[in-house]
Amino acid sequence: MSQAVRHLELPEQQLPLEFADYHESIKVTGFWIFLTTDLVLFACLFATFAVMRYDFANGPTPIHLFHMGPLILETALLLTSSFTCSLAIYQSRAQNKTGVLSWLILTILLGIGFVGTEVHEFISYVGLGATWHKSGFLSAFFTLVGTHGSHVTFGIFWALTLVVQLVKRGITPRTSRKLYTFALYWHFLDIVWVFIFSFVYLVSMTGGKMA
Amino acid sequence: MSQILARLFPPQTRRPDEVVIEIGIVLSMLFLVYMLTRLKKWGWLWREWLTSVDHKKIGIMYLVSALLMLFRGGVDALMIRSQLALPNNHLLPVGQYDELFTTHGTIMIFFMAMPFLFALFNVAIPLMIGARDVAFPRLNAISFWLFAAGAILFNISFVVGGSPNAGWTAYPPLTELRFNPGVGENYYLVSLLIAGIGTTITGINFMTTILRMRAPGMTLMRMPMFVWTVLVTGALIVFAFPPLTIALLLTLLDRLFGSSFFTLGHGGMPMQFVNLFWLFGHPEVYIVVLPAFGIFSEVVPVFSDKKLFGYPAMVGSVLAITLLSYVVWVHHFFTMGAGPSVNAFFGVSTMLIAIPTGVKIFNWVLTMWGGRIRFTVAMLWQLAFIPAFLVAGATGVLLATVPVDYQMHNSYFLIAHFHLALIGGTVFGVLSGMYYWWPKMFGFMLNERQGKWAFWIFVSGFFVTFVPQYMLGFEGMTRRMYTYPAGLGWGPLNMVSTIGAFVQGLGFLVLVYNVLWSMRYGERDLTGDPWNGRTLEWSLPSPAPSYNFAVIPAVTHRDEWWEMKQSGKARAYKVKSSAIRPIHMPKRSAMPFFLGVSFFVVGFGMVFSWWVITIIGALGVIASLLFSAFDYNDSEEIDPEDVRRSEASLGRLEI
Amino acid sequence: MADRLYPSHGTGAMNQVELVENEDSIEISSLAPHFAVHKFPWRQVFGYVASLVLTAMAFILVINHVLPVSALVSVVIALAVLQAAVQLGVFMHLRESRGMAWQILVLGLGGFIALCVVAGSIWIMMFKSGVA
Amino acid sequence: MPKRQSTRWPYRWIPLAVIVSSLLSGCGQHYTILHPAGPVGQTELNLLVLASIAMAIVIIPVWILLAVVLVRFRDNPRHKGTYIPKWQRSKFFEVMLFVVPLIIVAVIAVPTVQKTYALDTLPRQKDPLIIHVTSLDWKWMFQYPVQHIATVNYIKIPAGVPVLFKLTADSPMNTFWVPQLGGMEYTMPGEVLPLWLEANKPGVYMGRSGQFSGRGFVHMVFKVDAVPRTAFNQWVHQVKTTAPSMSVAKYHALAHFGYAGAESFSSYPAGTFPTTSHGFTLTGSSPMVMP
Ligand code: HEA
Ligand code: HEA
Ligand code: CUA
Ligand SMILES: [Cu+2]
Repeated sequence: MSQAVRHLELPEQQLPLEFADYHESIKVTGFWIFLTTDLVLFACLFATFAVMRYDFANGPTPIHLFHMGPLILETALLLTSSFTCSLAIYQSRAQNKTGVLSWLILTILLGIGFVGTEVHEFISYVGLGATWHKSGFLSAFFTLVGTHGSHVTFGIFWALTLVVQLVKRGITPRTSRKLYTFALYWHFLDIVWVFIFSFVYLVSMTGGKMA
Repeated sequence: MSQILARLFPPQTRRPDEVVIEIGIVLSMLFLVYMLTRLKKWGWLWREWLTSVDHKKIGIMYLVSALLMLFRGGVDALMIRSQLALPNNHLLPVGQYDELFTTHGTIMIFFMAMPFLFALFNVAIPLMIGARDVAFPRLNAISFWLFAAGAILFNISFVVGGSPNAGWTAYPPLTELRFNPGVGENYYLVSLLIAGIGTTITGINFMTTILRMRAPGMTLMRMPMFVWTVLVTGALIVFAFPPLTIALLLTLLDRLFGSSFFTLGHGGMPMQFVNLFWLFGHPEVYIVVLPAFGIFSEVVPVFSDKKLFGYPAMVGSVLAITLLSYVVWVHHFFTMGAGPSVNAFFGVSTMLIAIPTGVKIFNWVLTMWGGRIRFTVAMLWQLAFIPAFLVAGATGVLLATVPVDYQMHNSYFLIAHFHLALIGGTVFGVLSGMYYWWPKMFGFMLNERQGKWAFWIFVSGFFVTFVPQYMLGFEGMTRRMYTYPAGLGWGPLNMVSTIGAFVQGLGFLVLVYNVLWSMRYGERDLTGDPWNGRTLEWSLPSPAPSYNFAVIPAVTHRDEWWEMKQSGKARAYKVKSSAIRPIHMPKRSAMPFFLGVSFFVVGFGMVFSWWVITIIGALGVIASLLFSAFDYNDSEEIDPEDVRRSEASLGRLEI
Repeated sequence: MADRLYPSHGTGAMNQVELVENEDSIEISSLAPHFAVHKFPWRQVFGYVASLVLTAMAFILVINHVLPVSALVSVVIALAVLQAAVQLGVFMHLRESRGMAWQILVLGLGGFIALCVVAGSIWIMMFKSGVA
Repeated sequence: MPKRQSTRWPYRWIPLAVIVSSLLSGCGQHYTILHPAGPVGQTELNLLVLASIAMAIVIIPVWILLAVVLVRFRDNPRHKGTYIPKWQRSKFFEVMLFVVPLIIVAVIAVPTVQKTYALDTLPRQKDPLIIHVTSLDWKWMFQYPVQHIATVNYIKIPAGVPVLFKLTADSPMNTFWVPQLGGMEYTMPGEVLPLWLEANKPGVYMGRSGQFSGRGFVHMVFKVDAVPRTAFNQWVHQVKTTAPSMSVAKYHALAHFGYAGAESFSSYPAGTFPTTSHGFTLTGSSPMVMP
């Protein structure tokens, strides 16, 4: 740890709007820390799924249950929404309010599409008798994926409040900071999803025993 | 209707301590309401406290709650000890002992130790780093009210519905609905979940505050040691509470919504709860002890009139403890038999923690070496801590020795280990901190003479209580036994332990007397620096004005205030009038209080599965969140003239 | 400095405040912030394409079963980690901040703990005892 | 000030006095853990003694150092130490503070790892007796799979022969613990864990659960009767010929909440002990009725 104190490379006026206001910039730091708590939260759910992944208790197994169709659709929707969300931030840096709003609304729509597909998928499982009561494996599966899904749902409502605020107040240090933290959240959920489709779906579908 | 009443007040024999406490609580509530009404203080209460976002006031509210909970958990402990004083004792109705140790452990850890520490975080940290408040003042208030909601919910379980009774660790499948059909465990799960959210927010808040809001020039290596420990405690909280949240949440899902995580049937895996719980539980014990270490690192130099010895080593050891504490959790369940490689790994990693901890102990002693030690009450608590914690730590290392743990696990040896650590470390630490910062909080001193009486009585009772418990461990007495037969030789030692507990109780009463007496007759602290302090909080008047610093100081040294005094620059007492600018401060807000109430309602509904109530509460939560999303009017500006006036009235203004 | 806790909003108000050492100072040079500024959102497009490609690779590998299971699992995990790195670096502006980019440190610690949680749990729950 | 000096003595000596007297009284028969009756318990005790000595080497000097510091450097005109307010670093101390504890930790850690592995392997030269242990609410059921007999709340074992216990639960978790023979291990539903113990001399040893499992937890005690080999064989024969057999209904009754005395059974139904770690084929506990 060096004792030397260097200065920020950019003078304050050139900082992106989110960081221009000292206190608003602190909120970004706080939000990052919150995201890491969420990271550990998901890690615990992953761990639970990992240790319970063979506790079928005579219930259905992943090979019977999972299908590529909805999985590919969900993944595509979420990855694309991550992209549109990043474009909203790009437009906010360019001070383009309509740009921000349109990308943000597109993000919301993609998010709704994701949640809708997932709900549909869950309903079809329950229709097959795969309720979460049935086995430890199913409890862990529904809870992990469902927690992600409810995070996305929360994100959708959050984004809706942002739309209202942006329309009302335009792009200010405060609204742009809020948008920035929302984007962090959204991309973070994307990362979690990547691990879900890799660990929960793909690896289970190989039928192979993980180390 | 009668059905509802039957669920709220199931037929059960009441514990005598509950009856006394509940009557006491109801009476004091009525008295409080009466006084507030008579003195027309409702508005004051609402404006100055319930809606306050000032870290100093939030700290005081935490402190008051923690002292109340210490009393409550202490009374539980006295009941435990009374029941165990004699073999074959039947002082308590069957089954109530189980509730006692559960509520005792839970309350002491979550509703006494944690809030007591948060009280001191709030009171001291912003002042020590030269900030005007924490990073998120409103979230800070939310943390407090969520803690309060959780604590109240947990505490009403005695009157309404029944208490949890599966230990503070609440291992399933004992907590599964089938083995534990009452609402008691729901109370445990829901109240800890709610309080846990608040705690997580506190962790985020203080980490952010310390990372981003230090006064100019206060580099990392110039931060007071307490600030360092709070920073890493924040990190510990942030990463340790998610496992707890998940463990509790999944158990709650099992109980309320029929999932099969930790159940005996349906391929449930109770061991995973144990695993998750200790992923939290072990860091938790460092969460409660590291800030105490920080307090000692402030108290020792001040009362030895000497610089802290080995500051870089102190920082390094705190960081090492933090990292290590994430990779030792299995030592709480060696006997689950996860295999020799797992046990050997976690046994050795646990022992390694002794090294950085030892560095800290030696550094405190070396700080005193060559100093001029003043035996104030704050210092005495620290001095009692060292011998006690040495024993606690050494017996901890014995427990980390895997084959030894196979014999000592869940025995009274373990009980003695952790009480020596929790009381000798945490409780002595917070009491030391309380005496130390008391004048800064309230503007008057606690009487030293009475404080010393309280100290000596409590500490002697403490050793008399817990040292015999080590021996009980060697005699094979296990924890959580509501009674034991004669003839095993456990009687005499238990009797000694019980006597010690009552002596501790006496010490606590003297402490309460000390506080109440000093409120009336205590000496006022007019200097703001009664101990000849070393850090920035002592450069402020006691208590500090709402904005803390009229002008934020520029820091050039570790122990900045002491250096200022050394170089004769004590004029920092004086604030340059021209340097005062308008100050932006957060506005008080009713939202945190409202959110706390809403969470309480949600929780209460969940406990009884009365979903209408839960939904009503949830609407309150949503309303609060929406309100704050659209609330852009949350700060206000203090006029420089007002600041000048108030600084002048404190005699601190230099024209 | 006196008025820095809650400066009034809008960039206009900022110029009255001189940049003070503290909160924007960099003590740990590896945590110095970095900002990317471009005329066209190239980075975003790159990130999107990269994430699609990485995902497609994982799916194709699993559907075609070309690798033995243990290798397949490691590759899928490696792809997921890469994907996370792309999201963090490109979309989440990991290195942007005012003053030190503390989030890098915090996230690193969080990642370490997440790894301990998952790997540790799996290891512990294997119950590999030698006696039997 | 001298007065304060005198008041501090008791608090330093009380714990020490208590500890010393406890060490002396450690000879009493009640200190079961200090009187092992088998190789496992003996190994554990040896480690306990070794680690305690190592800890004493740490604790006692620090106590003395603390006492010396408090006497020499108290704020008192008569104190002996010189005042050095700015002394805050010392290479020597900083290295020593790290190295000495490291050595002590190593002294404990190495045998810990060794013994952890050692106690996880059965002594090879002897054939073990196998006993299946199931903790039920609130009693212990033991099954001898080779002899095909079962007992409740007591076991007989041959002295001098290692016994391999396989532990599981059809109830909330408990730990199986016979302090004089050796350490405890959890009994958990859905998992079968091995633990071996041996009594090297005949005698009656008390066993109990170390993990709280509800109301009747304190009654989860059992007797371990170690007898010579021939007496053991006789006992098996006697149980086989005279004791009743355990029916499925009886198993269900046992698995139900309640207490039981010592019982013996000449046989037991199949499926009452898990063959895999995925649970019983016959699950006992029926929905909760508190006794
Ligand atoms: C403040 C709380 C606190 C603290 C600080 C500690 C500190 C330690 N604890 Fe403790 N512990 C608890 C609270 C605490 N513990 C609680 C509450 C439980 C039980 C919970 C329950 O089951 O309900 C528990 C249980 C517990 C167990 C589980 C036992 C069991 O269930 O079977 C173990 C096992 O390893 C353990 C070990 C340790 C160790 C090695 C330390 C170390 O950190 C100690 C380090 C300190 C020193 C060693 C002394 C100073 C060092 C020197 C002077 C240097 C030289 C020393 C050496 C070279 C050794 N603890
Ligand atoms: C910080 C945490 C903390 C603190 C401070 C304490 C403080 C005390 N504890 Fe506790 N304890 C735990 C945490 C703590 N404990 C935990 C986590 C458990 C495990 C629970 C579990 O198994 O799940 C436990 C378990 C536990 C047990 C084991 C119970 C069992 O397993 O069967 C015992 C037994 O002696 C005990 C005793 C005491 C005593 C005597 C005190 C004393 O220090 C208390 C001091 C007393 C007072 C402060 C009293 C003040 C009140 C008065 C003076 C009022 C007088 C009024 C009347 C007489 C009506 N505790
Ligand atoms: Cu020592 Cu008998
Ligand atoms: Cu621990």
